[in-house]
Amino acid sequence: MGEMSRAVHEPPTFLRRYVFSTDHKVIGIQYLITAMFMAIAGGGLVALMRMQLAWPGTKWAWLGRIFPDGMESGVMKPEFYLSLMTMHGTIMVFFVVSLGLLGGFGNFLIPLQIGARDMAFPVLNMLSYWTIVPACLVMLGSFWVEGGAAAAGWTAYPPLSAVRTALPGSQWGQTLWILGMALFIASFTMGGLNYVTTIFDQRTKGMSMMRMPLTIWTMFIASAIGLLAFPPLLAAAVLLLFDRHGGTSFFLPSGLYFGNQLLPNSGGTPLLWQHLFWFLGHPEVYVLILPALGITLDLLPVFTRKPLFGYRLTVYCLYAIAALSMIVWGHHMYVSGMSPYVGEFFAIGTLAITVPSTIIGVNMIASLWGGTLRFPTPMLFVIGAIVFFGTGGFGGIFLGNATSDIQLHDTYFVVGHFHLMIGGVTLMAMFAGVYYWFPKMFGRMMSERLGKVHFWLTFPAFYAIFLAMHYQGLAGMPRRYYAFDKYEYLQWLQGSHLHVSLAAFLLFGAQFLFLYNFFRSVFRGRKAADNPWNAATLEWSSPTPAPHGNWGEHLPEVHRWPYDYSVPGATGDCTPQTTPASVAPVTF
Amino acid sequence: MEASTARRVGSSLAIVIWLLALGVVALGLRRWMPPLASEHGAGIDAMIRFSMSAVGSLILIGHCVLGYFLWRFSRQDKISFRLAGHHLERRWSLVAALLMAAIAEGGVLTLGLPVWAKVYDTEAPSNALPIEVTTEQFAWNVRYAGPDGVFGRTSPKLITLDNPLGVDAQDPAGKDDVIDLNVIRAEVNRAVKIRLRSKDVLHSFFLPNLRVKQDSVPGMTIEFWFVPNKTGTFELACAELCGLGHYEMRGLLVVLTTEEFQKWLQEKKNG
Amino acid sequence: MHTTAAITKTSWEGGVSPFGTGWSKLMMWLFIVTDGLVFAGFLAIYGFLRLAGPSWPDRAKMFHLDFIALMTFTLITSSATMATAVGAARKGQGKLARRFLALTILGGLGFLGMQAYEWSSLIRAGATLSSNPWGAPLFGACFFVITGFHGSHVLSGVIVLAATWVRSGMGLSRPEGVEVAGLYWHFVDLVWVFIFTLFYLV
Amino acid sequence: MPYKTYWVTWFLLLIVTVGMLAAGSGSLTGRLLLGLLLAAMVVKIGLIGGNFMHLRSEKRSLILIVALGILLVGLALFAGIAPDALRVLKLSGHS
Repeated sequence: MGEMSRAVHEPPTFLRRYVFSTDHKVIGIQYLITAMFMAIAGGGLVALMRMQLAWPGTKWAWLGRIFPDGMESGVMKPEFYLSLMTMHGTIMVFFVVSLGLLGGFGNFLIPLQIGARDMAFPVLNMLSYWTIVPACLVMLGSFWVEGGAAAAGWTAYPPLSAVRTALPGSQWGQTLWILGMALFIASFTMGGLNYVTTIFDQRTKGMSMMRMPLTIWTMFIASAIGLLAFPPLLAAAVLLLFDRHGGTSFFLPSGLYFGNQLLPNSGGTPLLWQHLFWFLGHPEVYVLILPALGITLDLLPVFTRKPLFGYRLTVYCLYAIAALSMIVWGHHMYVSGMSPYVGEFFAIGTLAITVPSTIIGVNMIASLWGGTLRFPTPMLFVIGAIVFFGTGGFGGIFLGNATSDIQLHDTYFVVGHFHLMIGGVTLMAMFAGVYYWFPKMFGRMMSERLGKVHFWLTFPAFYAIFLAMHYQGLAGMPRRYYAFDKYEYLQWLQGSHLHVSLAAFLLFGAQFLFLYNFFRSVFRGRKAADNPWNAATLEWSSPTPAPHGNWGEHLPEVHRWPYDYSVPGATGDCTPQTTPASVAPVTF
Repeated sequence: MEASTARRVGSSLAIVIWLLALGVVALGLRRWMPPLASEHGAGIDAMIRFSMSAVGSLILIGHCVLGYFLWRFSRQDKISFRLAGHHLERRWSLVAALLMAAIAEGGVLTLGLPVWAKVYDTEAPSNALPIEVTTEQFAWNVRYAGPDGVFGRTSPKLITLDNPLGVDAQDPAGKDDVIDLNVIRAEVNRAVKIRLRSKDVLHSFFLPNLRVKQDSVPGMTIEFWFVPNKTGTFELACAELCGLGHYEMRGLLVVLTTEEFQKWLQEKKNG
Repeated sequence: MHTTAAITKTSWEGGVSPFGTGWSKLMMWLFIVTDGLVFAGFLAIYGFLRLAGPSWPDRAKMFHLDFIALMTFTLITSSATMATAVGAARKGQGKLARRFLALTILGGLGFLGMQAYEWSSLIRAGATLSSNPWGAPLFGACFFVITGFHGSHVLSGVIVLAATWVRSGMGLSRPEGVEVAGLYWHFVDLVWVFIFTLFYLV
Repeated sequence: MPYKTYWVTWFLLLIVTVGMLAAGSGSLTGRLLLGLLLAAMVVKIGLIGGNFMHLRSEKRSLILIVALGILLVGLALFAGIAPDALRVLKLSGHS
C-alpha cells in the first residue's frame, strides 16, 4: 500500500519536509548536525579543562564574565572543572558519537544500503529525533541550575551522585543528568528497535544478510547490544532518582556521614550501581566503535579498488565481540572492591576480545594488499581510523589485565586508551563518512583541499594528545584531577600538560575548518555525479542526492555482495550490487 | 595526475606512520613508572613490562606493515591481487588470533593472575602490622591497633568533630589504639595489613610507588596487605573521584626502620 | 502488502520478512525484549539486595497472600480473555473480539483497583519508600518501585486496549493491531508471574 | 489456535498458581522450596509465552531471539553481580 505513494509524494510544507520530517535521510542529517553542534559544545568544555591543566589557577577575566559562578573572577573552581569533565564525557559518548554514528549514519544509510524506501516506522523515527533534542537541551541547560551541571563523572558513581550534599553538581545538575539520560535511552530505544526491525524485514530482494555492507552489519549489531544493555541502566537510573529524591537506599549503605550529619540510609551499596552502570557502559563502547569499524571497512574497497579481505570472518568476529561485550563489564571494576574471583573471570573474558578485534584489524590492513590506493579525503581518515584502532586497541591489553590494571586503573592511561578507541576511531570514521556520503546527502562535494588540511591537522594532534596520556598514566597520574600541583611525584610531568593542551587547542581549532567546509559545501560545493566515488554499494544506485522514497518506481534488486571491484570479465573496475550475474560474474 | 598525487600522499602517510611508531617506541623505552618500593610490585611491574615489550613490538610491526602497504600500493596502477580465498583469509586470521591469544591470554594467565591471586587471595603474614584507614572527604584517618593488635569498636553514631572515627570509649580494646591523620607510618620489610573503610563516598587508596590501589567503599570493610621494602616517604593519592578536593586528597606513607617505627609509636602513645 | 498471511516463506534472502511476521508484530516482540530487560534489571537488583541483606521481612506476615492470589487470578483471567479476543479478531469475529477486549479491560482495571487497595493498606500500616514496619526498609523501597513500575505498565496496557477497543468499534483496527496489543498485555501478565514468585513467595 | 487451548492454559495456570501458594505455606523450606517455586514460575512463563503469545507457532529464529535475548542477558547480569552481593554481606560486618 503505502510504498508507492511514499515514493511519489514528497511532503508539501517546509515544516514537514525539513523539521518534522519522517524521511530517514532528513532525520539522519538532523542527527548529524545535532551531533556536530554537541561536539562543539563538548569540545569547548574540554578546551576550558585543558586551559586549567596547562596554566592552573590562571585568571581569565573574560571567562569569568561568561561563567560567573564556575569561574568567579576568572579563576576556575574545582567544582566547575568536575562539571566540565562530567558533561564532556556524557556529551561526547552519548550525544556526539552515538548520535552521529547511529543516529546520523544509521538513519541515513540503513534504508539506502539495504534497498528500502524508508525505516519500518518513519513516525517513530521522527519521534526518536525529537526526543533527543530536549535531551540535549536538558544536558546543556544543567550548567545554569543551582550548583551547576552534574559533576560526579559520566559514570555517576553514588554516593557522590546520590547524596545531594556531596558535591555542588549533585544538587539539581545530577537530577537533570538522569532526566537527560532517560530521554536519551528512550530515543535510543525507539531508534534501535526501528533499525533492527528495518534490517530484519525491509531488505530488498536479493539483499541477504551476507550481502549487507559491513556498515549495516555493525549498525545492526550495535543497535542490538544497545537494546539489550540500556534497559538495565534505565532501571538503575530510576533507582538512583529514588535514592536522590525518594529517600530510598538502593545504592547507599548505612553509616554515611556527610556535613556533620549521619544519614538515615541503610541496606544498599555503591557497588550495585557500578555493576549496572558498566553492564551498559561496556557494551556502549562497542555500540560506539562497531559502526565506526563498519564505515572504515566499507570505504576501504572503494579506495583500493579491490574486494574486502575476510568479509565473512569479520561478520563472525563482530558477533563474537558483541557476545563477549555483554559479559566483561567487570573489567572497569577490578579494584572497586569486587570479588577477586569474579575479577579473574572478567580478566580472561576481556582479553579474549583481543582475538576477534585483532582479526578485524588484520583484515583492514590486508585489504590494502595488492590494491590501487587512491587518497581522497575520506581515505585519509580511513587510514587514520585504522592507525587509532591498532594503537588504541593495544592499550586494552594493559587495562583488561587485572594485574596491570591495579596500577593503571583510573590513571591517564585509561583516558588515553578510551579516547583513541571510542574518540579517535569513531571521530576518524565519522569524518571519513561525512566526506564520503556528503554528495549523497546534499548532491555536492566537499572541498578536497580543506579536507586534506583538516586531516593533516586532526590526525597528528589527536595521536599526540592521547599517546602522551598513556605515558602520563604509566607515571601514575590519576584522572579527574583539577590540578596536579599537590603531588611531588607528578611534578616532572608539569610540562607535558602544556604540550598536551596546546595540541588539544590545535585539534579543537582544526574542527572549525571542517565545519566551514561542511556548511560552505552544502551551498557552494562542486555538483556531484550520481556515483562520484565509483562505488558498488546499493546507495549509489539511486539518484544523487537521493529523492524522497530513495528509488523511483521499482526498488533495486541485489545480485551480489557489496565489494565487487575489479571483477575479471566485467566492464570497469566497479560492479554495483544491482548488476545481474549475466552481465558480470558473481564472485562471492 | 591522480596517480602521482596518490604516490605523494601515500608516501607521506607511510613516513608519518613510521615516525609515529618510532616515537611510540622511543617514548616507551623511557622510564615512566615511579620507583618501585614494595614486594608484590615486582610482579605487577613484570606484567606491565611484558605487555610493554609485546605491544611495543606489535605496534612497531603493525605500523611498519601498514606504512609499507601504503607506500607500495599507492605506486600501483593496476590491481595485482583481487579476492583472497577463504583458506588464505582463515590462515592469516588464525596467525593473528593465535599470536594475540598467546600475548594477551598467555600473559594474564602466566604472569598476571598469579600476582593478582597473591595480592587479593592470600592471608597477610601473622606478623603483619594492622592499620585501619578510614577515608572521608578529603582526608585519610589512620588508626593503629596498638600492642593488643585489636581495633576498638567504632560506630557512626558516635562521630563528632573531636571523634572523627566514632570510637567507642567503652571498649577496652580501643584504649591502646593510636589515631593519626593523613600520614601512615610503617616498618620496612614488615607486611602492612590495611583495613579500608569510608565514611562518605568512594575513594581509592593509591600508592603509586608501591603499586597498590584499592577503592574504599562505604558500608564495606576491605582488607588487603602489602610489604614495603624500601624506607622513605611515599605519596598516597586518591584515585576515585570523591568531590571538590579529590585532587588535593594527599596522604603520605612513611616507611621507617624497625627502631624508628617503634620509637615513633612509643612517642605517639605517650604524647 | 505485508499481511502476515502473504509472507510465509522462510527466507533471509531479502524482499520478505525472515520471521513471517508483520513489522509491527516484530517490533512489539523486540520492544518486549527491551522492556523485559528493564524488569530483568529491577529483579536482578532486587535479588542482589536480597542476597546482600542480613535479614528480609517475612512476606506471609506482610501481605495477605490470598488477596495477592486473587490479583493473580484476575490478571491470568484477563490474559485468557485477551487471547480469546485475539483469536476472534483473527477469525474475523469482530463482535466477539470486542466483547472479550472489554472483559480484558475490566480485568485490568480490577487488578489496578486491587493494587491500589494493597498499596494503601500497606501505607496505612506505615510502609514507605524509606521505612518498613516488617523489617528491612529496602524491601519496602523495592516493593513500591517495582510493583509501581509494573502497575504503570498495566495502566498503559489498559489504555492501549481501550484505544484498540474504540478503534475496532470504528472499524479501524486490523487483526494484527489487536494481536500486537495482546502481546503487550500478555507480557504484562508475564512480568507479574516473576513478581508474584520472587516478591511474594521466594 | 482454538479458543479451547486458551482456557485450558488458563486452567493450568490457575492450578500451578494455587500449587505455588500451597507449597509456600506448607512445610517445605530452603532450596527445595526455592527450586519448586522457580520451576513452577518457568512453567507458567512457558504457558503464557507459548500459548497466549503464540510463541509456539512462531518461527524458531524469532523464538530464539526473544527467549535468549531476555534470558541470557538477564542471567548474565545476575550471575555477574550475585557473587558481589555475598561479598558485600560479608564485608559489611553483618555476618
